[in-house]
Amino acid sequence: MKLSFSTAAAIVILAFGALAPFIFGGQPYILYVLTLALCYTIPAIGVNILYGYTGLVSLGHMGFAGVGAYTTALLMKDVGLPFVPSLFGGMFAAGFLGFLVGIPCLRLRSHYFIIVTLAVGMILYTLFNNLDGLTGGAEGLPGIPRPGNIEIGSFVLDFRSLTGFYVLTFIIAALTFGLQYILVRSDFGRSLSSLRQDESLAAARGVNVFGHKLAAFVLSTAIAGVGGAMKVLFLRAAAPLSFDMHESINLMMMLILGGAGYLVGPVIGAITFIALPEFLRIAAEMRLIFFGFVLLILARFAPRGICGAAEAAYRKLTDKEANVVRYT
Amino acid sequence: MRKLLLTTALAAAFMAPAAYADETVTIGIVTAQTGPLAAPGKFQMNGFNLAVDEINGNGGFQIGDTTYKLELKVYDTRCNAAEGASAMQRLATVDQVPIVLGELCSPVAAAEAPIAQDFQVPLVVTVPTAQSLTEQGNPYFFRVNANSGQLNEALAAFVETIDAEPLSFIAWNNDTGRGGANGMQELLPEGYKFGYIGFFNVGEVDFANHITNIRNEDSKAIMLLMDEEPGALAIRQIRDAGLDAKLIGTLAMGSNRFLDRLNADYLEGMVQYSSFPPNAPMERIKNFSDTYKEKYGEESHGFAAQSYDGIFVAVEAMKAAGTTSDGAAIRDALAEISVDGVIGTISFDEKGQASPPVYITEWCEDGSRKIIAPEEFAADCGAG
Amino acid sequence: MATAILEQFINGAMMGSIYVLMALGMVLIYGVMHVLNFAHGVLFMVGGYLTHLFFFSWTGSYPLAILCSMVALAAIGVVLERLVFRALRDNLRMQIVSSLGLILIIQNGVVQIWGPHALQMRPASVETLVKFGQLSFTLQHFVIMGVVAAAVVVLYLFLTHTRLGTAMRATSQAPEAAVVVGIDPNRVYTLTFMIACALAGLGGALLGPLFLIFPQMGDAPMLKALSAIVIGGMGSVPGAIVGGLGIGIVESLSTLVIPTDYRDTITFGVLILMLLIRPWGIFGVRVRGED
Amino acid sequence: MSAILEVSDISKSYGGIQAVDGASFTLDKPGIYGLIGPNGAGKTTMFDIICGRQVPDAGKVLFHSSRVDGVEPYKLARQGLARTFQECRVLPEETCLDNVLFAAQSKRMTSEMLQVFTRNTKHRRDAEVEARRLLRLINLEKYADQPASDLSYGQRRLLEIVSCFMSKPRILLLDEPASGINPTLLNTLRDFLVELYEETKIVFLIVEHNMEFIMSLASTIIVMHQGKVLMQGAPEQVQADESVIDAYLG
Repeated sequence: MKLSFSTAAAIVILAFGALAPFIFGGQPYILYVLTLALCYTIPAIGVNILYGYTGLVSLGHMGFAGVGAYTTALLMKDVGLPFVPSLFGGMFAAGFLGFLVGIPCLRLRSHYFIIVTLAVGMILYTLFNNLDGLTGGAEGLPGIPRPGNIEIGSFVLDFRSLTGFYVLTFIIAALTFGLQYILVRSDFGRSLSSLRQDESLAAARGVNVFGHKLAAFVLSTAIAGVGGAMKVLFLRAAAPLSFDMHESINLMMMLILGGAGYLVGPVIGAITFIALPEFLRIAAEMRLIFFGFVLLILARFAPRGICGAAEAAYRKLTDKEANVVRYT
Repeated sequence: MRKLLLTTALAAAFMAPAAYADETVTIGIVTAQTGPLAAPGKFQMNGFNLAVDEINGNGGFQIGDTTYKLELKVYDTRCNAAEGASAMQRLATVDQVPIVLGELCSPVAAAEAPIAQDFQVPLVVTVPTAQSLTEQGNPYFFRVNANSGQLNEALAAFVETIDAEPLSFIAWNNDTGRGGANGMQELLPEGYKFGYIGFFNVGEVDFANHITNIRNEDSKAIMLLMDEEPGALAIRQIRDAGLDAKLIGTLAMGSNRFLDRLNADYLEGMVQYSSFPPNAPMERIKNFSDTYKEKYGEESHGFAAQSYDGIFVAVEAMKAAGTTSDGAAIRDALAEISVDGVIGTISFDEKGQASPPVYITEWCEDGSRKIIAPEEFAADCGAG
Repeated sequence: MATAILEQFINGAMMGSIYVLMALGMVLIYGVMHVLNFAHGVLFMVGGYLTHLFFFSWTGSYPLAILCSMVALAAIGVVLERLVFRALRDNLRMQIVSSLGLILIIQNGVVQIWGPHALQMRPASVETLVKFGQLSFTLQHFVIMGVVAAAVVVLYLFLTHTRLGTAMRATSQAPEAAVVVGIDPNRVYTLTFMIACALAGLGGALLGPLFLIFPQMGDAPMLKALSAIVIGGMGSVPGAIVGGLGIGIVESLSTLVIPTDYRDTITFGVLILMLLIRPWGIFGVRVRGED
Repeated sequence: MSAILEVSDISKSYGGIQAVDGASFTLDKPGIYGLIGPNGAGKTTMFDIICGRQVPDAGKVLFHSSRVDGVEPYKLARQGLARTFQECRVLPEETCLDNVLFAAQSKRMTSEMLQVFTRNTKHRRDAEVEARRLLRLINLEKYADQPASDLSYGQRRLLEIVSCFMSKPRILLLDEPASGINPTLLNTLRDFLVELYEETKIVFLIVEHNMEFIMSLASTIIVMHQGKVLMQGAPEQVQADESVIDAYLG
């Protein structure tokens, strides 16, 4: 039973993710860093749908994550809604904003679209920072509650504990990964990647170019909203600086490092970008220089990131004939 | 034969040095070593290191019959909430420090506080001023420095006594700047005339627009809510643009190092609140300033003084709790602690907020400063 | 109120000139090579640091320090073009990835070498004040505007009246056609990068002394310059000039009316509107054809 | 029965240049039609207008008597209008089989998204059988799983034609299929097009410069000159007509 690279990698990572609370039960720090990496994986999946498959570069995506984060936080903290409706609220807010931004801007040519996403990201950051009454402004929004416990019979899942919240984040990240898996392996995914390869040809074959781009953009902003919400719930405080331009650029870097256009690209990118520096803590200042060089090398020699290299190795290992349906 | 010699030499090297301190206690530090707030971060670290050297200098501190030496485990949080929280997590669970001090940015402290509570490791912040930090009912969160409310109250009380209407602002667009500007507008009486309120992003340094608008409102006084570097620039640009409104500054602007960036006549008449007038006649301030100047070759800074006291508060708490590992006991000790620090007597209220005296100092024309409030510490030029 | 408007106009013109210098560099690289170089801001900042270095540890004369830092930046430009951007020609996404990588390397590299603190540099032109009745400006304000005006004229003459300049314009309009008539595109691209980086260095060298030289000094001007070249028309040199000055002046005049913490939002709002209504900008030409 | 494709006095200008100036022609029965004319006669502009890539200044195009000018390309494709490109475009990263299957998949977003659950329905299995048959037709079946980027230019041209054929079009527009094809492959291309036509009996409209190729292939030739339709008739008639010869020799 020859597994394609992505399915095999997905199984390995999902298994590792599910077992992590047991393996690292004793080391809360490692569990903490994995949870943080998962919180970054979710928006990275959103950007992967947009950039990896549809070929649209967005340099303001953490702005949308911020919209989701602040909406969910305020719904839970001030309105007192339980976790699930608040999370959906955050998701819809980010997705709806993506819709509003997408309608006018998705008709622009590639360079202009990138600049617009940068500008939108900057405007969103300024709003988070200046609206003191609503978002707590530059002082941040502390005291964001964690979801209430879930009692199933005698088993209590307490989300205030690190392991409990890890399980919650893992489930949501797995659901997002599942959504990506479904979308990308379906004809919808093939239409998206046809847009990336040749827009005019896709249109000539019947793909509603604008419609698909808008769907991909709204999906990616909604998913980013969920990611932002999870990060803020995990930190239990929201800060404008975690949704500024630099964070959006880091998100893009994470995806490219992991491998854009691969199902497991986002999670591998997030783990490498978040977990690795935490472990090589000693090189704190140097790590950004290190990642700068990694980017230059990737752009030049391995534009398909870690997954690209891993897939090549995997193919040699299992000497599968060149089944290159790349987006499996 | 040679191999034998080698092993013994190695063995000797590994034996614990038989100094008089039996053990070392590692205290966690979270600060910003890079990023836009690296400069204030430096002063914070200077304060911490000065206190540690002083304590270790006189042989560490005594609990029961064991003496402890102090060591610092420092993490750079770059004013980023995620990195701050993961640094706190690492300190609490991997390095397992009994207490953590530091932090510069309020939102990052907000992300670190819940972890302090989860793992029962008290977090004592020495710089962030956001009032909301001490409103979360987190028993493991303490603040040595005054919050923006306390600072603004002292300053508002003073501003009312002088003729400063219409009062204009130039403020950082972050927690310190916005907290100060909003706080002042609330605390000053109804109907108090405000001129122009200008914000600028951390890192921006062009104040020309703000100055023109302030002149346009012909305001009598300008409140500068920012740290030392942009502050010096703002004052230079204000005076260069021929604006002679009275200047009201923050705690970073009452030091000689600030003077070296400008010169006496730029600063003459400028008033600023300060948690720590470096040359005050008080004995505790004097020797802190001298040791700081001797070690770093420049005059000390409010953040350094607050952080210096933070270390002593931590040590006193460990001594009172009789333990260097039990976070809960140290927390209880901290709640009851009262330490005569450099910035004043430090004791925490039920929300974990200390209330050190807020001095108001004024620049004299000869480049020295005088303390004009609170009255009991009033002193003339040269003592500010 | 009138003096306030005049004063804001002069402030705006000064800041606008800095944006023009940065925008010229970016529009040259974009026009000739279709490379969107986000790392231009950090090159601007390196210009400031090098001027400070040359001024204090070597020449002691501000104009000479500016020249040296421009030459050094030009050399950096050559290296960047050869090692980074040449191999990625017409691969938009990887060019952007590389420019993001460069931002990280240069910005954090400078922190490692010079430390995180801001540097100060006070050449004579910053100390002397120029007074108009009640208003007073530092001489540096006018030095900046003068030098930038001169740079624009020199660049214009170079582009229109020299062989190399025409080669650059030819390559930007029709790279294949330029090759056919014997222009070596690689030499032209290297030259473009040299000029663009030298302009960025000049910008950093001029702005540094007036304010502070610190690692993040290039970020805001880069974003404003990016808005300027889009509003002016991607790839149009006059567009970059009008766009840069326009943003500088509008921004500073806007502080009279709107709260300053929303000043950047206004600039980016205008940028998005311009992109929606007239994506080819004021001077740009509407390109026929698919993409 | 109404005409399959009716082009009535279309005109289009770019700035000063009047590319198409009131040209009209009607294709009322299935067959292979050639559209020829010297450079600058407006063939490509006319072709783009019919395919929806350009909007005409005036005039209208009717496809099975429903107005199509100015309609977005993807809507036209869904109404059964398939086209190839002058520069021969295929999806480089997809395999040859996927290139052909892509043309067949329905592009309604909802059905696309739900498609993952309907992975191996009968519809998909039939589509794959049909796709492999078409690949065999142009003997590319052995490359079914190779990425399209590995193919030679000629093979890609055949793949492109077969792909747009897969979506059961009601009209097939070919933009200079013969350009860049070596003479030997030209014959296979001609035979392949004839075979496809026999199978489907729909309208083929081919814009072409290669006279020898189009004259031997098309049953009717339309000649355009300076933006107008000069004449429409059988290849022999067109070759004998002086005005056509003048237009070319000029």
